[in-house]
Amino acid sequence: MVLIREFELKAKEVFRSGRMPGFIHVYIGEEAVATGVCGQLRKDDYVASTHRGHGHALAKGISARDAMAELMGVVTGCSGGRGGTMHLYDPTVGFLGSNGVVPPGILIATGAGLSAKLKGGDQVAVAFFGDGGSNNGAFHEGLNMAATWDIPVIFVCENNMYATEMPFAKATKNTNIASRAAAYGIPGVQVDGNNVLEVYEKTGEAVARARRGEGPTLIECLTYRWFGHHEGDPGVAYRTKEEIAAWKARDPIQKLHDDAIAAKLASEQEFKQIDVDIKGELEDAAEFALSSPLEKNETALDHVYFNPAAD
Amino acid sequence: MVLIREFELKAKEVFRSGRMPGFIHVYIGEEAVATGVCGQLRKDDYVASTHRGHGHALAKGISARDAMAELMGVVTGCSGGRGGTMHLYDPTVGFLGSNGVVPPGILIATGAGLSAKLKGGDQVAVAFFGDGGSNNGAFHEGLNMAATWDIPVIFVCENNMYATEMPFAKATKNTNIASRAAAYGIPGVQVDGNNVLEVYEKTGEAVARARRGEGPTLIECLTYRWFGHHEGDPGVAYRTKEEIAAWKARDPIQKLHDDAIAAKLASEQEFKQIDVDIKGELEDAAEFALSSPLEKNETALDHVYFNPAAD
Amino acid sequence: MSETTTLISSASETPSRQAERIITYAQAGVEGVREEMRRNPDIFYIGQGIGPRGGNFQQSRGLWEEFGEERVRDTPIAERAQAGMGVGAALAGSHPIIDIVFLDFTLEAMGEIVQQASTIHYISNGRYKVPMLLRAAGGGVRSTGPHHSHTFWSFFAHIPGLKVAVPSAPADVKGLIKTALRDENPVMFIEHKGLYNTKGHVPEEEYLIPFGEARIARAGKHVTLVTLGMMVQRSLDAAAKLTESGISVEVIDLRTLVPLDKETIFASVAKTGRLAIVDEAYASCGVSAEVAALVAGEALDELDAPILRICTRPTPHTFSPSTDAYLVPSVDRIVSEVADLVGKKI
Amino acid sequence: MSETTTLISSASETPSRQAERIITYAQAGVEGVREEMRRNPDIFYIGQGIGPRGGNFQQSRGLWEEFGEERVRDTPIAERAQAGMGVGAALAGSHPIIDIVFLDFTLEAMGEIVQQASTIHYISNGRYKVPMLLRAAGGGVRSTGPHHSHTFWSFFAHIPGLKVAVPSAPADVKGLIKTALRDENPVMFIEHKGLYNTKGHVPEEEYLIPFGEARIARAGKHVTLVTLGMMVQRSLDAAAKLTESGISVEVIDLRTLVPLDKETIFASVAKTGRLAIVDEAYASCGVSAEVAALVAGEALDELDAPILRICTRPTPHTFSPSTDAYLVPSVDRIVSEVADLVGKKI
Ligand SMILES: Cc1ncc(C[n+]2csc(CCOP(=O)(O)OP(=O)(O)O)c2C)c(N)n1
Ligand SMILES: Cc1ncc(C[n+]2csc(CCOP(=O)(O)OP(=O)(O)O)c2C)c(N)n1
Ligand SMILES: [Mg+2]
Ligand SMILES: [Mg+2]
Repeated sequence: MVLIREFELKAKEVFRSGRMPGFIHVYIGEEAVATGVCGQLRKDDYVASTHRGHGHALAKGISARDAMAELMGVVTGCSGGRGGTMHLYDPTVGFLGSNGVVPPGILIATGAGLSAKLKGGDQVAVAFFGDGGSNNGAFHEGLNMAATWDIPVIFVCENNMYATEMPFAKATKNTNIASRAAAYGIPGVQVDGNNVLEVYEKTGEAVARARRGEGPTLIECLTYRWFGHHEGDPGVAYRTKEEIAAWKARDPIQKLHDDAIAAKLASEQEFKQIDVDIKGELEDAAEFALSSPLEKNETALDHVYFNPAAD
Repeated sequence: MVLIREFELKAKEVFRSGRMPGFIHVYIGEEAVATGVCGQLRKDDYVASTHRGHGHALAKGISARDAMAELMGVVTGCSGGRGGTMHLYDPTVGFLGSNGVVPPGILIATGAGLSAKLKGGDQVAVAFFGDGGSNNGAFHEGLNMAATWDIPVIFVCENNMYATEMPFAKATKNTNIASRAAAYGIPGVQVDGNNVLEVYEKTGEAVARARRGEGPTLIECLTYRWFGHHEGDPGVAYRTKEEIAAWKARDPIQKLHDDAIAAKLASEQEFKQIDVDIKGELEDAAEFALSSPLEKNETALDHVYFNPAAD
Repeated sequence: MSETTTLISSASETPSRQAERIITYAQAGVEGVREEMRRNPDIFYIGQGIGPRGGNFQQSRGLWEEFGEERVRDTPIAERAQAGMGVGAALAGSHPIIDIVFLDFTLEAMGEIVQQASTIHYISNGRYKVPMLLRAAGGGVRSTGPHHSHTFWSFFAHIPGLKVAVPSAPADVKGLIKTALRDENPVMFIEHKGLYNTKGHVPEEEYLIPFGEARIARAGKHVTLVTLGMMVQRSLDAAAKLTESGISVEVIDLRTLVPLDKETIFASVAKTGRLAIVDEAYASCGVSAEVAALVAGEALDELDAPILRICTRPTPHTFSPSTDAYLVPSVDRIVSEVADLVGKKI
Repeated sequence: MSETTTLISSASETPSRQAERIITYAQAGVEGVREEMRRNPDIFYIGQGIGPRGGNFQQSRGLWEEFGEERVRDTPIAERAQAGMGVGAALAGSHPIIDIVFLDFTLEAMGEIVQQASTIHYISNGRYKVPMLLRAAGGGVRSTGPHHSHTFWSFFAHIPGLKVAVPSAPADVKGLIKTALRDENPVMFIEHKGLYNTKGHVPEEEYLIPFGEARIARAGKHVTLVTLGMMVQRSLDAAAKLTESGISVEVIDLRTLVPLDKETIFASVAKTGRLAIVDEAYASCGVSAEVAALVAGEALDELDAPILRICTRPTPHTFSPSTDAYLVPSVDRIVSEVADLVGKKI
């Protein structure tokens, strides 16, 4: 979680310095979801992600260097700089890509789960998507298909109550997304998306079900993005200061810290060390990304088609 | 109902004689749905229909002549012969078209309902669609939109248990379509689609709600098509003889007949007279259609664009 | 054809004040829509973030405030429903503006656009009409990347029953969007992400620009450059540079793809004998192919040189800022390829 | 280029027995898929009605029986999910065949095809590949009508990252679908509704036909007819009639649109000096425009006459059997327009 937080803070900093191309959607405030979910996954499990996907990528195992370089559009990025912030890919950790479109990750994860099932493996696939994505037709088609065929996939909805400036309550009449699982005859649970242990626990149950061949689960994680939809959106025109403050007070990282200290599972010293280590990792990642070269024109036409002779 | 039944029997007959172009999907066995639903509608209400739309068109007020001519692809058809069996249109009775695609009628009706609402009218719109259509993304997007905006539309699902040869139970895990209404926060009811009075009654409630501005209702009508998916499909490879026979025994027309006789609301004589009249009407319609001319090449390029100067 | 705008009404404003008014491409669109919404109560406007937010590109700024939540509505993320509902509303007598915001996401609604919107007037034998405006911004600006930079205007130009506008200048946006909103056919109105903040003179009074009249953005003698959208400015910049080498370039801004003003193209090619087409879209089966085919079919004898297409190179859209600039036609590339074309045959 | 098939393996069958084997276009497709499914366990097949029913057009007849419900699955009516799942499965190491049955309904899945399938290999910098076959039948047969007759193959040919095949003959279907299933890129395999029941000689042994090699279906001297799909036979029939008037026609069947075999076209035009393109799709921004633009760009000097496009007239597809025959290119129309073209300049 701290890695994700610090990654996003560093990304914001670089973005504001004017050196980062494109536009980024940061994940700050929602770190417990990616962390709790991916904590239950093996390296060979699959994740399909969203436009707000840095956290998912890091939690699934893409390094801060590879991710930061991709945000910078340089050749050392996990997608060689061709994807950028919304298109991180990494087959070595089962990361099927973040996505600029809302919400085809639902379908991609369902397909990956089907593939695992047909090949006789026991991998599971996870689709992340937002409250906004849950009103899209792909949600219906994907959940129905996965339910019908008992595909090993976990649908993780990050309900941060807004899709850009659109409050979820104005985008649907039934704001309880977990309850929609009933329409597909699958389990649906609503969890506190700012409580990493709760996310972890519920994901564990869903992963176990899926690995047993019992099909998909819909998990709705209630959470909040602290900042605007993307860098540049102050995020305050459509949300009250009180609402933002209340959610900041429910910081998922602080919560884990407090719980761990109270339960004597970790010391202040250990937390401090994590902070120091991660800040160092991020300094390194940013430097790596900022000093890497951009793609040359000579290779710009490569990889339009896979060509076994050339690859 | 008898009109629809006889229309379809006549259409089958003409089709089998080899004189009808295209391929038709007949509605026999499901007549109570269109009849019960459209019985609650005014002429200025809207209906958006399906590939199996002859019944809806007739029930909404397209004449047997206009419809049969359209099936024949002749200029006297309600779409001038350009639409054919899956594309009947008639603005004079609010018939927004049958459809070759599954199931955009859901969206079209929702849009018509929105238009009525914005114009301050009290018309309602009805979308017919099948069990197969209910698994498509348009179902989700349309129902969510209509629910959120309290659009005056009634979603009528004709659950005849099969989409082409695909049993509904193989296409979804939750075969209770009415129950899906909960996902959108709107009422959902399941009715006996072979009981015209029950369809009529439940539709009446939904229409009244919609006219009061209280938004959409999902009505699932359980019914059965007696014949194949389209003319040419014997309809028996994927359905048992027993199942077919059981549903034929639940003939919606016979049921209305028996109920009406039992309740002394109509006499055998009256029913016989209806039969005679309608058979006559259909003979006339078929003759009209078969003797009408096809479109000439000279007009084939007309109406690609609406041009107020020309129209 | 050299008169680019057809002024209707007017007379009240003094010409000098008009000439002063410089606004952005985005503002010009708002103004056109606002005038038409005031005029026609059947017009309503739906899309994602086009309400209080004023649109991703400020393309609807102020409409929600003026016309209210009923006529200007934010929708859930459901492009297919937006388009399908647009068709239904149009059939029921409204004139919807469906803002898909990004051209890229019209892909989610292709079924409704191609199967329903484009066909119903014809297949109902003229009994129904489908007055609707589909608005969306195409093209890339620096690193909009793989999913937000598409330029497939040719998809819509391929399908009869749709009209297609791709304006390049603020004044054209206003005049064309007003025409589009008086046209009772489905119109694809494709603006450009990279142009919304560009500025230009836009008359304050009401005026309409007819569909099907290309604009001669610059007159010239040696070579005709047919172009559209963001490539118009690049073509003009290239033309200015080419003048330095003594090459006189005529630049034609197509403005609408359906209907397409082929007469203006033919007349220009008759004069110059050379044709290049500059398009941000891919060459294969693109608008550049169509223009080339029309000339090769109907004005072949006018050509003194092969037809040149300068288009985005055939790769998916990239995020990489370096190669992005290489893939999309640049001023330098236009200059060098056109100079080659002219040099070859001059 | 005159050798149209590349035979690999073989040798076991006697040529005479092979020559006897006449099967349908649909059967040839089944045979190709069957051979590849036996060979590659990663291939699975999903679509609507492609299981026990064997496909609307019998295009999958027998596969469900042989490979079982796991590898050959009927899906709900959810084209978008089919395509999107195909992408996910391909990324996870499977090689899905996604049968959309009607080309028309690929419209529902355009987002997944254009945004996901076509881009991922490139934008992941080659780290992922997307081996998937999208199968669909295009075109019209008598009164398939407005929603079941589409021919927008140009949409896919416009988008880099997709390969596109449009076979016209049974032997080509088998050889091309096998090549498509060994190609680890997304391939749009567009058959034709009107051809499934046509018959032809199809070798029993295994063979592959490479993508990017057009087939000279008939050699000729005076005019080149470039065509594809159902129009190949009509062009051949027209060519036979034109011979009676002393006009010798070369007919080129493109077979694949991406890659496109422009060399074969150029060589033919160099010989004949005249080019006509016959396409069941609309002309505007269609494949006919692309072929014309390529020739006008790279082989202009070979042309002795304007390039002629004979395409479906620009109206939505109609149900009307009379005008349908008028709108879609007929043998008579091809004959008369080609005769005009040759007459004009001979
Ligand atoms: C098909 C499609 N439509 C619209 C968009 C533009 N868009 C990008 S993110 C977004 C909001 C997404 O909201 P949500 O799913 O709740 O995710 P969040 O941003 O809250 O994490 C929108 C509308 C898109 N990317 N794709
Ligand atoms: C988008 C789309 N996909 C596939 C089809 C082919 N198709 C036509 S009818 C049909 C089955 C429809 O089943 P259902 O909705 O249950 O209606 P029913 O035929 O049972 O009345 C299918 C798959 C289509 N017309 N449109
Ligand atoms: Mg959200
Ligand atoms: Mg059904």
